[in-house]
Amino acid sequence: MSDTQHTEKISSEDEQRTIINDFQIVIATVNGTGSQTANTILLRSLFRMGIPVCGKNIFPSNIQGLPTWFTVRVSKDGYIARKETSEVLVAMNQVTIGEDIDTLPAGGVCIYPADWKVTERADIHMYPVPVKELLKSADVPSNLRDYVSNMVYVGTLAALIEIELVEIEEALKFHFSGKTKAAEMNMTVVRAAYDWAMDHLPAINPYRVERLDLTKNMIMLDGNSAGALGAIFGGVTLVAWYPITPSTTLVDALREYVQEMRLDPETGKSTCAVVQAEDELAAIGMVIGAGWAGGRAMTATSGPGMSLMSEFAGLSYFAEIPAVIWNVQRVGPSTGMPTRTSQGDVLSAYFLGHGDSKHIVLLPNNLNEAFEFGWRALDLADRFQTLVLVLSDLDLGMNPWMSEPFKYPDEPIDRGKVFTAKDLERLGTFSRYKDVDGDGIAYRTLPGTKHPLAAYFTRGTSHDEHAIYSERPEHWVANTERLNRKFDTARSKVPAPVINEVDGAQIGVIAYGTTHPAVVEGRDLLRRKAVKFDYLRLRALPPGEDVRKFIEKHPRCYVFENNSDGQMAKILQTEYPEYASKIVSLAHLDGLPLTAERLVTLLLQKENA
Amino acid sequence: MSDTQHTEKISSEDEQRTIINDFQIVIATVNGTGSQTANTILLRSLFRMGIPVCGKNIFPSNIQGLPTWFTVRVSKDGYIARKETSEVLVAMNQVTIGEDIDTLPAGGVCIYPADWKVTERADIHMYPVPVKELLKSADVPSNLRDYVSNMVYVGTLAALIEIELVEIEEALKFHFSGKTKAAEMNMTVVRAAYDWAMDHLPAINPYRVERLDLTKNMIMLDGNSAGALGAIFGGVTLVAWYPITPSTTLVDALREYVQEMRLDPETGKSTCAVVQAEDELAAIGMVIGAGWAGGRAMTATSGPGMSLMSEFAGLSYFAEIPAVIWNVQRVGPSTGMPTRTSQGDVLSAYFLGHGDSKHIVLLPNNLNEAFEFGWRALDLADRFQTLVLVLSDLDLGMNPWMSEPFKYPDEPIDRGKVFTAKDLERLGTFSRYKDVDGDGIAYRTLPGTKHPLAAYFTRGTSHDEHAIYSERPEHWVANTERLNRKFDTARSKVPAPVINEVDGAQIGVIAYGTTHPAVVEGRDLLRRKAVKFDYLRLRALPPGEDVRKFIEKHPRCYVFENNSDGQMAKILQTEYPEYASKIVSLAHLDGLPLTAERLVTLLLQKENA
Amino acid sequence: MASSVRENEIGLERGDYAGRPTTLCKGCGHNSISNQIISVAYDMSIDPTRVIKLSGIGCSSKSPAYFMSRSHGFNALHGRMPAVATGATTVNKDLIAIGVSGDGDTGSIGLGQFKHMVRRNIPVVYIVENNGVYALTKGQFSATADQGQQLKYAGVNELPPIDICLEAIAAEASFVARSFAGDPGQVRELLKAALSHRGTAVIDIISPCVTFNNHETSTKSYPWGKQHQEVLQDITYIPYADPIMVDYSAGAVIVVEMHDRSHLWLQKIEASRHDPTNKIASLNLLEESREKNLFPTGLIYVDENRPAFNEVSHLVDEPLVSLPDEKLRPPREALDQVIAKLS
Amino acid sequence: MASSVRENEIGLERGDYAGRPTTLCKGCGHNSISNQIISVAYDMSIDPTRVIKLSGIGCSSKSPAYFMSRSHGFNALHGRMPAVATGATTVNKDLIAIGVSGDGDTGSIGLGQFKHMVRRNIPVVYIVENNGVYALTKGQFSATADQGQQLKYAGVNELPPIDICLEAIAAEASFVARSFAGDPGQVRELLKAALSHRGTAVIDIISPCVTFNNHETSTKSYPWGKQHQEVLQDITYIPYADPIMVDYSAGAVIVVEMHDRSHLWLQKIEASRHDPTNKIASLNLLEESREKNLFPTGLIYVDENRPAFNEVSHLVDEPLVSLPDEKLRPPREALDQVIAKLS
Ligand SMILES: Cc1ncc(C[n+]2csc(CCOP(=O)(O)OP(=O)(O)O)c2C)c(N)n1
Ligand SMILES: Cc1ncc(C[n+]2csc(CCOP(=O)(O)OP(=O)(O)O)c2C)c(N)n1
Ligand code: SF4
Ligand code: SF4
Ligand SMILES: [Mg+2]
Ligand SMILES: [Mg+2]
Repeated sequence: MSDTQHTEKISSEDEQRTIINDFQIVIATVNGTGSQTANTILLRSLFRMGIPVCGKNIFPSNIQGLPTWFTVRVSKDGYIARKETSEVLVAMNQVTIGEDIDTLPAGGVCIYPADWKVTERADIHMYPVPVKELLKSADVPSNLRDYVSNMVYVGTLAALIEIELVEIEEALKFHFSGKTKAAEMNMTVVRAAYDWAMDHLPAINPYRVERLDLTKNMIMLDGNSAGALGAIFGGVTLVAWYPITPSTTLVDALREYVQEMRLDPETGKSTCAVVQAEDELAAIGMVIGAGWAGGRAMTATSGPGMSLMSEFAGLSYFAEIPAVIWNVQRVGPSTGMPTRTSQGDVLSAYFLGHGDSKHIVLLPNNLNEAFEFGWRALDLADRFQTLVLVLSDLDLGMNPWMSEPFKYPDEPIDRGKVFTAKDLERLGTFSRYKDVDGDGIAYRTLPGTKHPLAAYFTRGTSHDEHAIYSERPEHWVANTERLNRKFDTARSKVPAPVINEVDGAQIGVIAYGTTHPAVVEGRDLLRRKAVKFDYLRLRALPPGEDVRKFIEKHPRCYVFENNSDGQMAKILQTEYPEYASKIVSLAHLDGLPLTAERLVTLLLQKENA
Repeated sequence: MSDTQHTEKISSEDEQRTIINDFQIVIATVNGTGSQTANTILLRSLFRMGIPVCGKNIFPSNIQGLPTWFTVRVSKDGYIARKETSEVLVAMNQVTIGEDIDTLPAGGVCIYPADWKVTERADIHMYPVPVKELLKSADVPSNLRDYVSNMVYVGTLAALIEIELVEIEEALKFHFSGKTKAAEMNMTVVRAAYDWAMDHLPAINPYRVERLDLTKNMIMLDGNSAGALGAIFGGVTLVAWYPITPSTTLVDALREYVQEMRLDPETGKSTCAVVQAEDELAAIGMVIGAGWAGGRAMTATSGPGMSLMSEFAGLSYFAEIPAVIWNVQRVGPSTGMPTRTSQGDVLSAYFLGHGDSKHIVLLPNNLNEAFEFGWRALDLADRFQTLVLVLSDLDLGMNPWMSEPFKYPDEPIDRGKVFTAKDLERLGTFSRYKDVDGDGIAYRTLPGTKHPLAAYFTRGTSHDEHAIYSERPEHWVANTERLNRKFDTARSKVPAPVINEVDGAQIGVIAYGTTHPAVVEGRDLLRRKAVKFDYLRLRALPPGEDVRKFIEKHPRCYVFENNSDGQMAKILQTEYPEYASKIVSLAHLDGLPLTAERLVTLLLQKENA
Repeated sequence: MASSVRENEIGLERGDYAGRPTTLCKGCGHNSISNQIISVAYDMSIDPTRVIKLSGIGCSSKSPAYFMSRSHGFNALHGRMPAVATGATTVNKDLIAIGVSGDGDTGSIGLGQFKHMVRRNIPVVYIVENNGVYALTKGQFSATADQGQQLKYAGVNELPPIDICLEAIAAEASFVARSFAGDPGQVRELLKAALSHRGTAVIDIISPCVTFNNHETSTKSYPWGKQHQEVLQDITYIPYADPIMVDYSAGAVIVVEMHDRSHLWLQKIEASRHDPTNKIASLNLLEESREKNLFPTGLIYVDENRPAFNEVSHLVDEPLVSLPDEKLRPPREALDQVIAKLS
Repeated sequence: MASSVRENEIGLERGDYAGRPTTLCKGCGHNSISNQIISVAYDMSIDPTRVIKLSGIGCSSKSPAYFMSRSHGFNALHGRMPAVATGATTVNKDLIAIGVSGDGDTGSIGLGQFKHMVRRNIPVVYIVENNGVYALTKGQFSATADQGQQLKYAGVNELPPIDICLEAIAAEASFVARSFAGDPGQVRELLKAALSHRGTAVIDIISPCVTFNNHETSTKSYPWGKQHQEVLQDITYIPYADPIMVDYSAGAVIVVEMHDRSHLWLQKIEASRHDPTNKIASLNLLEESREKNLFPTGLIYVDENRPAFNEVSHLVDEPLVSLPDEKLRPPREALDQVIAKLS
């Protein structure tokens, strides 16, 4: 608990102010108590009311008993970045309640169990709620009471900030898809709490929601599920993995979607193998084996797992075997903070493995890109016969996001350059590592191809065009040059950056992935301070000509990213040494998603320095 | 065999020309036939004649039956870089003899077995030698004949280029230390061949050696042995490793030196454990366990092994545990060319592991530094409580080098900041990760410290100053800032670069490790073309103020390194983005050590572009 | 069990062996095991400053934080504790190493290191808190999960479980036991024996995960364990007893003399005539149990003659970490000699 | 053996099964094994384009380059071939996988993957060319090196060897055999049986390294092997024979029906009455051999009832790699449905 003193009263100004659809709620609970259901119900009901929302789950790396927070932001302006401060607190954790209350701004609102002793703050609205009594009075079997107790705060909040009960009911139905009993029981508690609150809580409440029309046709999902769906529609045939937070739910989702969409209708058998490996070395090994044999194969992991995949990454690069790694990033180095978000694996991903290896990296920023890169990564891996890393993160992967609906892939599945037995028959010759087309990409054959010319020998050791082992300097050099040519070909084939220029912009901002929402919001904030910037959102590495031109054009380019060392800034500095002095890192990492407030502060500090 | 036509005759000019102490011999043999003994005998006898020599073993990644070459350069000017062309060929491999002969310049000399059919070249001196007959006539037991047959070319060469027989005898004695019988038997063959050559070979021989006085007090050894010796004198207490070329001989040497110098005189028991681990993950794990417990621990590996050590590298960095990895680099990516040299692991070593990890890297260039960094790496690891990587390479590690004698360490063993039970008694408090001295380095206690305050909990997860698990953003940020402070402290404590400036230099050259000899020689070559450069030889990362200033001072700095992607250039570009445009990579990798000729070509190409 | 205010032989109270408050679930088997470790260390008057607590990653691997805060702890990497233990105990042979791992940590990602640790006979009490799932990552099948079992996301487990004890014996383990977190008394006696053992003491303890795998049908659950546990012997640990003739064959008692001269009295239980000094018998016991889905607990195999790794490493008697600089850095003359030979 | 010009059933000559010229040492056991693979594939009329040759890193792991050049080969990473085999055979069940590994590749760095491959019963003929050393790195002790053995740099090996076959059985292997490169006939029959097996067929072949470990005292040498080999059975492989009653108990012959309906006739040798369908007997045989330093060769254990991994993976019958795009990418409506549910 905290020592801070809050002696001021709520100002009369505050008492009258009403803030509609523009605030943040934080729900502080103990993990393992089922609050996640309540929180997503809240989020979804607001979303159903047409109000742009964003939810962030800030949870500990354990199973039960530790503090956890969930923030729900509503924003009539459509901002979906986390905010630094929440105005409404649902304090359901006795251990942190003191601290939690301290974080509220003056005029804030706090709901908490009536039977807890807390140090009151005069400058905020404190509403004790008789949680136990409400549960007792509601008609809930006693063994399920714990389970539904969180619905009390849902109901209370609904009354307080005016969430429509019907949308809560719909959200419950969605959540318990099919299980009407469960939905109804929860709704009973919600109603009881709602009624109690309407009767007992004073009408003084500055923070309210009102129906809008801004989420129509939109969907709400987590990025891991979106990525999984993308892979499903990308025709993935093998997923090998080893569980690790925060990537686990990607494979969980994928397994479910396989059952839904990738079973043979006649036999009920699957067209996609999901193999839980014994560790990450095995997971990526299976992916490589499958990719080599012609499978569309991927794994999902996080930092520690990616480190373990280094040696195989080099093999994929050098022996030219398609493979996809989803790295849902968490905070490193080392085990770090397994349940916090970061963009800290960019540098190691790009150069994963010893020697001169380097890889295609995709950087999804939202659900749509998670979906799109889900299939596109498989295409690119097959096209370039190489490892493709998709760098998502905990924020995108595990938090719920609203999004435009996914677009069905607008390109056919790309299996890359593969010679069939027929091709061989026609050609009469085959050299595995020959640059036939001048783009650095050679043709391969798949094992099992029924032709005496088809076979070649795959190895991580030096080889000539015919895949024969060779230690000759000229073979090494020629092969390296071709690999580099291939990498350069990729520059214009990977997803291009999204560039957004504005009149009168003086500076450039570069960001990628989940720092995007903060940039969007920060841009508006800065505009009010007469600072305007052009914005380039990177979506892939290696960067192409667009990126070079963007940097060239601006006297300064600030790179925002969620790590400590400014990894993408470093990468861009090496890609464009001629402009390196203009590339300024504004990296920041504390485990939480970037906020617009911090972005503005960081940028102004540099600009005014 | 080759199609090249050499129709010209040896010019009379060539016939008269005599080149003394300035040429290169190449001995082409089949591996597994014991030619290494003969080659080192040759090298050492020349070295004993006071002539600067350099030997390079270019061998295949297998045990027996494939082509292998050994070049011996003699240089009155003291150059010890490999040369592109050899003037004298000992052609003892029937498979490659055609090609080998083709590589000779006009006027060159070729010795080969008389019973092989070869296409003669008119523009070189071709000397068939009756190897079989000489062996038969020499008094050698028939079962040992194969074994000593290589001495035939030693004797022939001795006669041809005028190596003093007495030095060959001494070199043999050195080689067979103690085993006089073996030495004598070999000498018999040398003499027989020598006598035959004196009698039968024409006197026309342009390439000769003459005694000089340039190797006095110098030693000859391989870098792996030098590194091992350094570790021995650094008080290493645990070496855990898994065999991999070209690092294996480092541990082989170390085991021998332990037997020589690190046994308790009374009990004959060892003060250094050498543990052959089951793989590299285990090897580095053992090192980390030992370093944590207060041991002075190291491992030796190469690229693939280092990749496998990534996850533990991050743990060492983040949990702050001393550890030393010797990476004797070979050509990557992947398995690459296991018996060829490169500097291709610089970038991955510096950033080894996911997240924002980064490491101290030492870059020995010669035997003396291999020795010095052998002990200093252990000191730095203990001082900074972190991973220190020593990046040697196959060229330094496995080839024989001449060198000044090693300097006995001029500093006492540094065990870093360790609180003993006494300290704790005195202080009454202990916080494992507190920055007491403001240099970012906290104090640690060793397991077994007999004090109730001594214990703390080591973890790869986020922690506060007291080593207690914490997910608080402010703890994360504070700890990261301290780690960065520590890394910055290291900048001025790691071996400083060696800077060599000359009057009238327009440009800067940066190199490190085994590219150094080519820079030294290339510099002289360029001077003759009126191109002068200042030279900075990096000896460690992170770079310090000297490096910044050097780059600042020059309009262009060329970075020479033995990899494809210009990895050190990239690192410097990210360290000094303000000067990145001046940092120009002249990287080149084909598996062989850099030559002055290539360096000159690369530099002039850029300069004149 | 001793009352918590009494001091033990080295003047410490039970509370001095406590760890930080557990953050594991209520009822988790792992907590019960931590408590037994505390009791045993206190009872045996073990100096906590000599103890190192090692682990990998997992709920189980968090345990070392929850016992003996006066001991140095090391929560290493997933599956890599064996290597860390090897390094630490090799440079400091005076340390008493207690390792806590999970079935995922040991049986999946760590299987290779586990086996090689056992093969080297690294001196460590190696506890596997076996719950048949990856609990910390929310309940996937581990390598010891029951074949045919169904879990929420993972579907049906089609693979046979590996047996940690069998794996240990195959790798020439010198001490192998199995127990059940629901039988604290047996856990304690086995821990005492393990702490007296000279090499790796593997204790595979079925330690139910109440959150993800405590269904009655799971062989890693409390109900199943309680119903099926077949105790092989009544074990009594006798510290520093007088040498007693060891008699393997006759009678109802087997006495095993530990390397530190303490003794184990193994009172045979009628149904089982298991001789834990007979390796083939131990293999058969385990394989039979696997085939018939039995749950025998107790000391499965012991061999006090196999030396520990640091005993065959030819190292000086003093711990390497305690050697003074003069013993680590050879004198100047030694370098001169080397140089003389090389020039 | 068939003469080399005759065509086999699918019209190929023996030469069509040849590989590139070996670069291994003359006399290396590994070369002999490559030759037997060539012979067997030719004799069994195996379509080389269906075969994949997989390996790790080592002299042994180079072997796949030296047989069957018409088959795709993959020289993967050190110790990681099992994972590669798993991936390849899972996406294409029509492939016939032949893996060649070494004792270092399998027993040291690769032990974990080896065991998990066996546990999954991945359909691969997994040959360990066991010479007791890391040959390619010039002769260090591997995990199967003899205890007490002395080598040049490594000194004396203080650790007990692991037994590849015992490890396989502990991991629930379904086919385990041991042989000797000096007994090409037995190697051939075992290879044939292995190629008919439905899961992982582990064949641990003592394959002497003539350069680093062929001393008479080494249990991995030709002389030792020749002296000590005890053949367990005379094995005759009978392709596509009529169903025959399998009789394990009586008489001198055990007949094992393989999953592909071929049969193994195991003619018992008087001294040994080993029943390779009895797992406990197999464990005992191996443990006894280890204790007494015996060298029994032949089929150690077989279980044709255990399904291979891809049989329990619930995959469609067609190899996944052959599925047309329509079967891989769900239709537009499927996505619409998902989206409808999410909004
Ligand atoms: C390299 C790596 N991969 C994956 C993980 C994620 N992970 C953490 S604990 C765990 C499984 C733990 O299972 P177990 O050892 O049985 O412990 P339990 O939680 O069941 O006690 C996994 C997969 C990790 N921390 N590191
Ligand atoms: C990650 C990695 N570590 C080490 C090596 C070096 N290495 C190559 S082969 C080998 C040992 C091979 O031994 P084994 O499998 O027994 O094969 P053999 O050469 O004896 O046939 C080692 C350690 C490597 N290639 N990769
Ligand atoms: S999830 Fe299971 S193993 Fe983890 S703490 Fe809870 S009960 Fe224990
Ligand atoms: S070194 Fe040994 S294993 Fe390698 S090829 Fe030669 S004989 Fe065979
Ligand atoms: Mg578990
Ligand atoms: Mg071997």
